[in-house]
Amino acid sequence: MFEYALSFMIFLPILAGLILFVLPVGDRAARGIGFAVSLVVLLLGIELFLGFSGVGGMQYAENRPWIESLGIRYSLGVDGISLLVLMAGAILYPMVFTVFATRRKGFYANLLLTQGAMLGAVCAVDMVLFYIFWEIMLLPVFFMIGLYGGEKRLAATLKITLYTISGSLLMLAALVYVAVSYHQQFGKWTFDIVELSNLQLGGGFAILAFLMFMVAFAIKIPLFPFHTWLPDAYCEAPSSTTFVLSAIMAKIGVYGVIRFVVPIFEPELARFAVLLSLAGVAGMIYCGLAAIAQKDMKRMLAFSSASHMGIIALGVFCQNVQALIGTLFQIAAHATSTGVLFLFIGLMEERRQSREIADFGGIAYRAPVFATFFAIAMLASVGLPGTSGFIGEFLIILGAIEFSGFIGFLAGTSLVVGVCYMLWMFQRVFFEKPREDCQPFTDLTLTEALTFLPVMALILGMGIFPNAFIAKIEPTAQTYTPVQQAVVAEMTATSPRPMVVLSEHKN
Amino acid sequence: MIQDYLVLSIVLFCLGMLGVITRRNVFTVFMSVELMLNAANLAFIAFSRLHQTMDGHVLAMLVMAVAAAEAALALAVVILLHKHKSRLDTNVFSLLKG
Amino acid sequence: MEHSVTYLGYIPLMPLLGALVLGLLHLFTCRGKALPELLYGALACIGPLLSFVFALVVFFHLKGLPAEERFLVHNAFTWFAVGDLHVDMGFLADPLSSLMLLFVTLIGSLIHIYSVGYMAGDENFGKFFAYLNLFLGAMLILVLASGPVVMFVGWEGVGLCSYLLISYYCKETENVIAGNKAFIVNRIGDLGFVLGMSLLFWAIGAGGFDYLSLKANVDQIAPATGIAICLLLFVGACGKSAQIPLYVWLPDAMAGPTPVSALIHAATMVTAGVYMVARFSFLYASHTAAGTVVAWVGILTALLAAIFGMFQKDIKKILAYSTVSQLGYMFAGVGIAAYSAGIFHVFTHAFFKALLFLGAGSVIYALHHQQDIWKMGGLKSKLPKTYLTMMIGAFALAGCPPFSGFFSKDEILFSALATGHTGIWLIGVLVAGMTAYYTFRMIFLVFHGEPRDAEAHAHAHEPPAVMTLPLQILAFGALFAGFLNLPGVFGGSLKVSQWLAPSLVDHHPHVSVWLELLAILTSIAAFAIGITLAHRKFGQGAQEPEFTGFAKFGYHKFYVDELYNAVFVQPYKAFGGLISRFFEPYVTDCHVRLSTWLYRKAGIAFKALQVGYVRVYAIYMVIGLSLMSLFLSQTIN
Amino acid sequence: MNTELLFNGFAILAVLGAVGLVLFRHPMNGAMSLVVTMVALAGLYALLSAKLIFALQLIVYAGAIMSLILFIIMFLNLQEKDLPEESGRWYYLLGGVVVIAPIALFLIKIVKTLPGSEATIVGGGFGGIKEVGLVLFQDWLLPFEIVSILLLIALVGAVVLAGKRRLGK
Amino acid sequence: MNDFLSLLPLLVTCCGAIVLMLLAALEKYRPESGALLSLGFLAAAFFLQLSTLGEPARPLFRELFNGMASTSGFSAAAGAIVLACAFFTVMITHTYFKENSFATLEFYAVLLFAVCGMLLLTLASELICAFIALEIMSLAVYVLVGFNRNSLRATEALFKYLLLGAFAGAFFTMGTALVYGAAGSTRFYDIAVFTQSGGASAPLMIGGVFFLLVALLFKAAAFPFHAWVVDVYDGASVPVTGFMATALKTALFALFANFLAQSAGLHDKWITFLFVISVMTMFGGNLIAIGQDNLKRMLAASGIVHSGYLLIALVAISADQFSGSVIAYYLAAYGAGTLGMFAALSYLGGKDERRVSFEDFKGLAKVRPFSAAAITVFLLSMAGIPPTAGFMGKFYVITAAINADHIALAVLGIVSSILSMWYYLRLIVLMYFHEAEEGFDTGRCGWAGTGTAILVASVFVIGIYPIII
Repeated sequence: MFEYALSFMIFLPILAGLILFVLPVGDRAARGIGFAVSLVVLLLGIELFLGFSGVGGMQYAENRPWIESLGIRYSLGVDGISLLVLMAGAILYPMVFTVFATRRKGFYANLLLTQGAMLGAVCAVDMVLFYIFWEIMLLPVFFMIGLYGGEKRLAATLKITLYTISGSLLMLAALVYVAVSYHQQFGKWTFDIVELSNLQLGGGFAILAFLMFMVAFAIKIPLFPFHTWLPDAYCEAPSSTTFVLSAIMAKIGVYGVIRFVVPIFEPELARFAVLLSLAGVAGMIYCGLAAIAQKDMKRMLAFSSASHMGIIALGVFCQNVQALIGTLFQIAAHATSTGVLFLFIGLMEERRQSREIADFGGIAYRAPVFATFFAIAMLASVGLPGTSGFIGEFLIILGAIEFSGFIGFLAGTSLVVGVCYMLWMFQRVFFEKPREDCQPFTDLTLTEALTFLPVMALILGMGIFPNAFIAKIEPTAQTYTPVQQAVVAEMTATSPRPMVVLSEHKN
Repeated sequence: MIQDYLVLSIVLFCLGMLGVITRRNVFTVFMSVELMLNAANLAFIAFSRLHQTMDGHVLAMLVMAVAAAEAALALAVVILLHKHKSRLDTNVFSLLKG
Repeated sequence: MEHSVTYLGYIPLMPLLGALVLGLLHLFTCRGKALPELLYGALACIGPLLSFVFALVVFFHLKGLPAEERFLVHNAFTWFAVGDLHVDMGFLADPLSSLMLLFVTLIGSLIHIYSVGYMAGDENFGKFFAYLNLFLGAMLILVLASGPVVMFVGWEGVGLCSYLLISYYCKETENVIAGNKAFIVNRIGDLGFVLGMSLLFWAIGAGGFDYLSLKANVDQIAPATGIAICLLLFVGACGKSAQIPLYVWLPDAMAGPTPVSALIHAATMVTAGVYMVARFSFLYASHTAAGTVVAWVGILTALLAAIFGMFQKDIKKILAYSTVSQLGYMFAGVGIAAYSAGIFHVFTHAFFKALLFLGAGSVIYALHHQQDIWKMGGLKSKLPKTYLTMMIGAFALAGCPPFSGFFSKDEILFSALATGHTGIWLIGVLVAGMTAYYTFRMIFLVFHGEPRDAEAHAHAHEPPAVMTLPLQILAFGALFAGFLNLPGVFGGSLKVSQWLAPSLVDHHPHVSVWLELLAILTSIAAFAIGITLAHRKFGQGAQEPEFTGFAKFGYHKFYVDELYNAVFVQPYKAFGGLISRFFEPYVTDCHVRLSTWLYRKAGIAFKALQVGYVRVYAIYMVIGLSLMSLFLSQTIN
Repeated sequence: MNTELLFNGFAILAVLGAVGLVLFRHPMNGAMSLVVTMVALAGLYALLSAKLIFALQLIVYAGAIMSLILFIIMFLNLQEKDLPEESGRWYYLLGGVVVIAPIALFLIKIVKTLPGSEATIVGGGFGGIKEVGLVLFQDWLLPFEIVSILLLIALVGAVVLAGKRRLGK
Repeated sequence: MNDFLSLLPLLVTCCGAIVLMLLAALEKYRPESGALLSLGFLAAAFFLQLSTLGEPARPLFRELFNGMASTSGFSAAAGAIVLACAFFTVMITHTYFKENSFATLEFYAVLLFAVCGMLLLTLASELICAFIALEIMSLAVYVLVGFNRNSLRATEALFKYLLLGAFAGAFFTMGTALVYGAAGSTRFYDIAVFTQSGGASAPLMIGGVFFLLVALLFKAAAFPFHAWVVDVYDGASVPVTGFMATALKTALFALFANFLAQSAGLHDKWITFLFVISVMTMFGGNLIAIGQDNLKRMLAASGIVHSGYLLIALVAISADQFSGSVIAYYLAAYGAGTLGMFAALSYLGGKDERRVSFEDFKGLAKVRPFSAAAITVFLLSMAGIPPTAGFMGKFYVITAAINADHIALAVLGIVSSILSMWYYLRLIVLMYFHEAEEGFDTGRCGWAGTGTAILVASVFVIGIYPIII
């Protein structure tokens, strides 16, 4: 039954999007179609998730020849690394069709295209296929920001597009280099990531290729100091687009690092790990500091998102399974918190035609449901235990400590940094005296509440029962961190007597 | 000495080049190109003599034919240019730039 | 050795469910007609009371077991498992947690009942109880947690509720700011907690990351790592329990409703730090250097807070500083490895401090939210029940025998003396005297003398029974709780300490009775001096003095808040502004700006090169040729 | 001895003609001096035993092509005032020489590497019409054929560009 | 017989050219019928060419032509691309002449002559044949460029092109002479024999090949011989510009690649030279393109950049197993994109090409959404964004470069590609994100519209199924 499930998930939205472009349907109908399609994808995604067996290796794989001469294949599959990213892309998507009702047909078509491309990038096992989807997913974003964005949308859309494409094109050279090296070592062409991970690279060009990969992903993530496109783009983009950008697309950057850089460039990664993790931590602190000075809520949230991405990326560089799982988990969790916050900001903007913090006040009285939802998402975003945000952050900090005490300490400061600007914003927007000079702020409508209720459930569910997710991805993640075993072996070897294990865990 | 012929050919070729890049008169410039072709022809003949094969002669002949065809077209263009501006200054034709 | 029981999970679950129900009820009705308060009140009290019942069950279950088998464990489910890190959502009831459990649920229930009266008529009645229930749930998770990670859930959960409740009257900006301050300062402490926890995991967590496993593996920690872990965890404790340098949030936290202050900021949450150190006693006991740091920080905090307490005029602020001061005692106790003494002080303190706060709440209630003690006076006759109960609380706090506070405080001071921490003991005695002084300064100014605000005095009346009843129960506790742990000198057998022994790594130094008597006598003397001074100064009524010199310095809390503001908060904000206004556009983004600028300029230059003269194009060609020839002629020899 | 003398004479003539082309302001004078060069080149071809090319040079180049150019120059009736203003010519010439010098030196350096070889007249029909014709039609058939296309397109092109034409509707 | 089959497309085109020329002399037929007729000839030639695709590489009529013409899979593919480009050019012209009235039958005759020259170029394996073929092509294209005699711009373009072309032609002859002097022959095969026996470093050979390369690089508009191309594209009419940008470049690179690949030994000697030139070409082209406000000039400059990529491919080809597939694919992809652009421009340009600058295309997406979408696709293809053909082209080029250990070149190519995004996106931004000005009138699509649609489809089809490889 699942033989073509991934292809279906990828190409259904793409086809629907293309058809929407061509067909002369109304905006409302387009929205309905978009919602229906994303719902189908959602159901399929849930089905895939439940059917995922939680052992290593690719599942639901599809593999067909494509360009034989270079060994490029149409090869899809899901493993523990991609599972949660895929879920983030599949499950959260219907929201963008339900909350903002006033968009044009083209917008919904673009949203669908983006989804298809993102899912494709996540499922692709072949590097060229990945690259193709990776590039495609930027195009609809370009149009969404440019056509439907805010006042300074042109500069923003050009910046994000040029900046991101710069990185991706460099990655193209690097991935070709990898394949060529494989060809020279094994005498056959392939772009299959599973096979390419057998490759032993070395020398200056390997470092160059590694850096090119990293630049591409660092821009997408974005990693300090390549984040400068982000505040503008997030701010100017329509809220649904910002949601897509921050909740899913940025995560594909992290995913890319894990999927492509970690297995192929192991020595190089080890060599640059300190630098990269410092970049992650620096970005976290830097953007966190910048966030506190913002007057525009969306801009603040943009910096906050960049700040979180710094810490998420850090998990990859720590090279132990805890941090890696933390990252993978946080990829999904962050989508439910910061991503959803962007939607909330969009709702607020829709209601009050402003995003300035100073224009709000006392919303908690006018819109208690909204305030509660907002607070839950915010608390998840600052990593409160019991919400989805905690597990990932904790695991990353835990892993970072093992990697380097100093970096671990800096990573830990994210506990404080995030809370400062968030509470400050929350205070001035939701608390304090209600402002009388604006029209009344209405609470969530039923549709909106129903849209966000599952997300709230997800936030809490992921916080309380994270193992439902972690158990599925852990076996794969183990294979991505060979360093871990060595450390443990060393630790148990040097300890004077073996650990006392009181209770045998039923893994 | 064959080299002398070749050196002469080179001198003529370079003079032709000089004519092309320093003169603004359309005719002079076209004629300078002809001079360059002639210089090449001299080189063909000289090399033909050097190798004692007659291929160079054929080549020179063919080049002459090409030169003739080019000249015919060039002169048509000169007439066209003259029709438009009544001037044959190459710098006059600088509508397309930037 | 350990027993698995499932009902442990119900204990925190009850209030949590209550919070959920109350929250949803409130959320869906707050815009329409409000539900009757009685419904909310009843729903709110069910959870804590049920928890209390379960706590009793746990207690008696444990009591029925042999001392060394008093460990009840319930692993509800695997929370998360990554590599060697295996964290169960597990609950552990042992003597330590069962004791905490008992008084937390008891006092929690009492304060819920009290609040029904105190909060009557509040527009967000439901919300308040939802928060309060949520808090209790989190606190119970904290207490019952079987490992540090689960404890952290409760730890942060209580922090959140503290934030929510401090900012409860959120229309006032200062309240929200106080809430923010509490959350952020707590978070700084949590940073330490998380770091310490992580280090602990990498040291010995692979064998199981719950207290029992950790305790079994504790001897494998390298000494330096151990000390680092202890100190980091203590940073967390400092944040939560308001010790130097993170105490600043607690006095501001008095912005919340008074029952909140009683429950969270006096009886339960703030003692979590002490509880945590006691939980990790296996760790602190083997790293005495860290313990000494804890003790000194504690006793210095006690001193500092006592100094501040002597000059405050807000009744709740005085109590807040006294809380900080008492917490300092507790840390001094656990720091010098007298864990049971520290925990016992937590226990007694919970009663008398909750009592005092609730009493203060009654006073405030009676005076319509007047908190300035210089505007009170002569309330003895108007509020007799409150006066009486508060007197009991005050005696307990001041350490007057035979009130509970005397025994617990004395136990700590005696341990300090006995283990050779003479400095700590001396400061402790000094602080004891100061405590008596500021406590009775408050009592005298509030209840004795002439009313300073006649009109308010005239309208004052005793609060309803729903509020006074909890006062009376707590007064009973404050009066008699001390007898549970009667030391040998008084013919007791340290029952509480014995009860706690299986959970703690406690040493009881065997020293002469004389030393014990010395400690007791100095304590009593300190109390006597303090109360005498207070009576002399304030007993017959006094007018508000102008603070000058040291008093002014003390009244302004040594300007520590201002200092923090200038050293941390403002630079932080300024740095944020600097980044967003300067670094972001001109430094970080300069690689983008510079390259686009260069690209544009180069484009303009190249456009200019397309001059349109055909001759010039030929010249370009020839120049190119010429340069290439120059290069190529090098290759010909 | 004779050949050397002749070579020198023709070479000097050719260079002078070429210099004249570059320097004379009026294209008519330039064309005339180019004819001198062509004739001199014809002489040099003869010295190189290229009898047929010698003839073709005189007939086709000096005769036909140059006549055509001269004809057009006269046809356009260029006056002194029509000539371009070339005031900075000398600077250009100087600059041009500087720029071209490396190319010339490079080429001369190349030529200098050739082994010395006498350029005596080769007898036995070398370069004669029959011999060259044989080579042309045996070995060089394809270029010969396609030159016809070239000439055709030149013809059509010249007509299209310069001829009278009815304009499109 | 097979040899004849390989020559047949050339002959068919040539016949077509002559027939059209004769018909033109009759002055009886309208230009539209000329377009139809040439479409027929081109289609026939194209399918004949396709049928030769599988043929092995060999000299044609070895006895008769003495090894001066040869065919290979690459030549055949290049020929097919040339013919296809010409076919679409004719379609474009058909529509273009609806708005611009200087059409005569001779136009199509000359166009077919140009195609003849191009096909000859793909087959040539001897220098003077190549030169003559080059001149046939060039002369015909000169005429096409200046076909609108009433336009001063066209005349100026013609003049510049002719003058500089002749100048470059002189270099080609001189180069041929020097090569002849060195190797004693001008056939690629003989040159290969000579160079493989160490002759590649003979000074005469170096000088000769240098001049030949310069001439070819001029035609390919490589830096610093590029300056003419911007002005000429600007001045020439839209279909001619499209034709030049695609068919001419295809034929030229076919010769270029054949020359380097068949004259084994030369390639290695000149790699560094080509390397430097290709880098300069890419960056120079980008820098020129960025400053342009005129669309045709921008496309010309971007054509320079694409020449740079093709030069990368040339650097990367290896003589021993040359299949040319990378170059052919790139040319096809580039051709589809560029011709598509010009096809759209031909009917969007309005009467007498009024609409030429970037600004003129403001808000096109609102007025002509499908045309705007098509242009976007072509631009993205040129920029190398997947899943278009341009991406696969770039991908192959980069793969070839890296496979030949020219990693630096690949990276520089990528950097140049990044730079090129700038001006491609600029047009998209203008089309989509600005409001249209009042009275944005455009011509009817006609055949060019059909051509555009086909080209859009082929951009995707070639991109997703790169069959030529």
